[in-house]
Amino acid sequence: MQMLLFNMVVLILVTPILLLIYANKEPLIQYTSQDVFNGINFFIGLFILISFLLFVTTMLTYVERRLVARMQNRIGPNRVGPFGVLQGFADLIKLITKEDLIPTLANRNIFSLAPILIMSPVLLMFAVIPILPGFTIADLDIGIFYVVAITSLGSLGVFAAGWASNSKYSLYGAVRGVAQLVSYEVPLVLSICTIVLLSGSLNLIEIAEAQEIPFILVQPVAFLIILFSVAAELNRTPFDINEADSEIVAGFHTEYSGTKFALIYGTEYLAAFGWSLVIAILFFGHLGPGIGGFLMLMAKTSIILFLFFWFRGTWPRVRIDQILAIAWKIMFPLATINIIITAGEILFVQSIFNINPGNALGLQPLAIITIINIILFAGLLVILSFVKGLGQFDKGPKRYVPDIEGVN
Amino acid sequence: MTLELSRQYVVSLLTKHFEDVIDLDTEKHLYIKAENLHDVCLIFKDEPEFKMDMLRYLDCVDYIDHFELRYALLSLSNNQSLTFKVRLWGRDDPEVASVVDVWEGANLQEREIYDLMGIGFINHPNMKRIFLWEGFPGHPLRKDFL
Amino acid sequence: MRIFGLGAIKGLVVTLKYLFRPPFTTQYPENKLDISPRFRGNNFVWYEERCTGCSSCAKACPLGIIRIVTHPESHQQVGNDYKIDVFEIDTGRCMFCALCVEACPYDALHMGGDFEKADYVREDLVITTDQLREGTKKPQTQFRPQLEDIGYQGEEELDEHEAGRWSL
Amino acid sequence: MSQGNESMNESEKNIGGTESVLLNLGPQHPSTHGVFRLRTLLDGEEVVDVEPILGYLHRGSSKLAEERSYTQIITLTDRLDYLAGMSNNLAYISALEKLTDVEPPERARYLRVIMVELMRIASHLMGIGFLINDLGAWITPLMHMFREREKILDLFEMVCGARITFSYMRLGGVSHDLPEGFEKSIAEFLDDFEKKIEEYENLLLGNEIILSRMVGVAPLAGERAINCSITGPNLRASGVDWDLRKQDPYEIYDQLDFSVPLGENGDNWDRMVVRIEEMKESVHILRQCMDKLPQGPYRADTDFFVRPPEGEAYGMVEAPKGELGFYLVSDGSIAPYRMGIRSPSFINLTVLRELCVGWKLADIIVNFGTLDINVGEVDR
Repeated sequence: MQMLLFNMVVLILVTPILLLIYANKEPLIQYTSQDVFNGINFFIGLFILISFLLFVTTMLTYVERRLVARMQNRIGPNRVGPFGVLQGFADLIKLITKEDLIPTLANRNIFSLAPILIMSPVLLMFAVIPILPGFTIADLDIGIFYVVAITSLGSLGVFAAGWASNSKYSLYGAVRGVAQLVSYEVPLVLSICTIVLLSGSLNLIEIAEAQEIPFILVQPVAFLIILFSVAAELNRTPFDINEADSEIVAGFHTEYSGTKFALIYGTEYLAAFGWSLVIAILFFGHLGPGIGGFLMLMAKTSIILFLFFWFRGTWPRVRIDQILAIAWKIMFPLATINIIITAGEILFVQSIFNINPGNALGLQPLAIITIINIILFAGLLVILSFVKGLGQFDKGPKRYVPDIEGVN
Repeated sequence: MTLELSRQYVVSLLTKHFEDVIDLDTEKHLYIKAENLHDVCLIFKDEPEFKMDMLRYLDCVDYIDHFELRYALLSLSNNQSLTFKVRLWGRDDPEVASVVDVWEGANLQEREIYDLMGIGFINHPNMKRIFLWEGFPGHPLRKDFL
Repeated sequence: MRIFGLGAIKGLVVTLKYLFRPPFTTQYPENKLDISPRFRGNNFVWYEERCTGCSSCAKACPLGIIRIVTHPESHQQVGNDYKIDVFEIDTGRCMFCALCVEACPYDALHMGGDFEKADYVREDLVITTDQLREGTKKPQTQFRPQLEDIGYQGEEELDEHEAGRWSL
Repeated sequence: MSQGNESMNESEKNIGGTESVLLNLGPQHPSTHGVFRLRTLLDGEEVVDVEPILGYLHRGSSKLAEERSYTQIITLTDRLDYLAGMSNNLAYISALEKLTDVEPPERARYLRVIMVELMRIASHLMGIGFLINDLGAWITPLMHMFREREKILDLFEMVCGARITFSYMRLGGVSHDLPEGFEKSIAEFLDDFEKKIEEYENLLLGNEIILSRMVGVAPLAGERAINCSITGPNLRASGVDWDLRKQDPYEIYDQLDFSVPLGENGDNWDRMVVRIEEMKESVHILRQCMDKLPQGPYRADTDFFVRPPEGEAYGMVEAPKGELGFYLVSDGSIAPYRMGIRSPSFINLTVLRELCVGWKLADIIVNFGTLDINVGEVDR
């Protein structure tokens, strides 16, 4: 019970304090809606946001289970509440009321701290995401940079959890997780750079507003690289090796139970939601105004979330060496080449349409870039088809047939 | 159909290579002397008439005064099979040469027989119990185990 | 030539199709699957009138869970020699192989179609003589081809005259 | 060569300057297909040594058989490979029929083949399903395969009244004739199943992730497989054309037209594809059997408590996991003097170490899955 209280208190206190610290540094912050952040309104806004996030997290566990169940010919959870929608809350209550086990040989302090270390960066990430325009907690000019920076702190929590559990399975999960996170940061950031180049801003709202054509069409390669890098960062299929249930039981959270497990488990879905929001903002066109814009954004986010659930319901996972090879041998060069090509294209259209560097590109320049990029993307798929181990799989002729005499 | 090599045929071929390996030659079964087991197995495996490239099944029966090991061999190349037996006398630590270096398929089967029947296999790479734990009293498939 | 990614997308299409199909599973306590008339279930059906106390079933049982106590006394059943005092089946250890039903020469013991018997105490799993006497008589057609010949589906109750190969 | 344990004893040995890790996979582990333990020595992710530790499900079937009558032993055989009870029944009965010289009627032989081939489909479905599950595909392919297996089990329930522990075969025949409506049900199932196989191929065979995980991983050469007494689909995946149904036909397999699918390298991919191809062949066999199914008695007249003459017999069938044989020694009494079981799962484990060493930790699970063992049969 003490642990539970401790967790809750830290969770509720740490996040706003950190945010306040960030929010009070004058040069970094520009408020879009000043009155929201004045005095008590700030806390009300924060409370609404966090409640919303926890609600979404709990519902996502239910949604994933239902969706994947239908892909598997099953019904899925349908007992708690109408159509089982309260299943997530039932699970949450069950997990919170469970005994909080700490292995005897575990490092108690780090073991208890790790779930918070895992959860906090993900919560902090939502500070800059314009879920509702005008309701952003901190409308940073370096919004996307902040997201990338703060979420990479999560690997610290993963490693702390794996190490402190004092279990070999956990350690394997932690080591795998860190190797994977470190590898996939690179192509992720490089691909985000292409988006930044195109939009000429690091601010999430400005990136969204720069999309005369949705960037998913302008940058299909960057979209795929970001999609799979995020899948790797979220430990989702096909890159869920650090909690590979068939190999290392549950990876870094093998030894966790009760509230701490709920935190880790919830973080997985919260992070999925957060990153899906970011991808939706980066790639799926303008943010609309008001409630309509909010619903539109949620719809776009659901598409990305559905992709993650869909992958999980269909694909197996990749081996550790293959994961690292994909990151460093394919995604990293691709992202680098992509950034160079995009820069060239931007210079090209700027010179044609006489756009000053730093200004957003208009509709026609983006259309030209789109056409070039889609052609290049098709070419890329053809090239990848010839890569051994990706599109080509050799089957050497090594047949041994004994000479069978007098058969039949 | 897999051809079951007849007893007389096997004996006539074996006598080409060895003088005295037949322990007992009854109506139904061919018994090889335990001390010659390994050499005979090599002949069975390598000679083109036999070419028994697979040890199909190895089993053991406890006849109170002796144990009978039954080696069922199979030749995939010639599609023929061959069965012979080895008798081991005495109940305290009977031992026989291992055939793991001839057919590796014998590895786990010999361990199983060691575990459940208590027959030691000399030169087996890993002669320890397989199903039961070390220190289990007795060998369950023996007739005197209760 | 295989296009990179096409195979993985084919798989995705398969799962997407299933998203819009009705699930194959049924919700157990509300909906139950139909069981076959030959189903080897728990509710053993025993006709005391047909039973001679010959203990064929007890001998055939691989686990020895059928307990029969008889004493010589004239009785209405076929053999007319023994009166059955106790006929118990310990279903806690029963594996429902139906060897007892196969062995019964007088068609006195039949399998039942029940699969929902659970208890807190092992002793409660023993079907006692009284329970067998008074239980519902819905025999399954396991090893009883004569019941299949009359088109019996294991649904209605049969009395001792109908269940056997010949009536008493 | 050695099944090795010299290196296992030196777990302190430093490899490449780092300490190697001794990891126990099992006995309680999500992907050990039962209670099975793998003691693995790992250098980082790389496998240095693997030792299977068995016996957690050891029930002593051979010893139990020594005090049961021949008919009662049928119920024991159901529980060996509990995913393929019919094949176990048939293997035991074939040994018993060799011992007693009982000839089953023609219809019984057909019924046996029908049941065994249905069982083969069900067992292979489980083998592939759990394999893909081990690969990490949550449980989607597994659930799709469970669905088809469920239909097969429904067919079995129609015929013999049980879904797992069938006890269907009897000395000189089978215990039940086909029920009314079985022909229609099985025809519907087969038509549907052919489409479902296509769907499985779409779901699995093209997937680049599965390809990259399985092609070329843990190859097993044909000579080596034979030397290690590997049988069944694992042997055929190595390209060795050996199927008891062809090479030593039992029951009515010599009258049926079917082919034996072969692999090339014996890698994980081949081991999976051979199983899928075998399911197609089984469908083909089942159709022929249903067409040719003769009328007549389904069971010879035999005693319930049979007393075979003194002697011994070895009967074997091509079970889904490999060559399943029963070795019966009779002393003329009501129960066998000794019952030996050649269990394919157990003997196929001989190569497990060889397949795993040098590959990654994740590959152990896949190699183990493609060997398709069943712990009920390994430990007996």
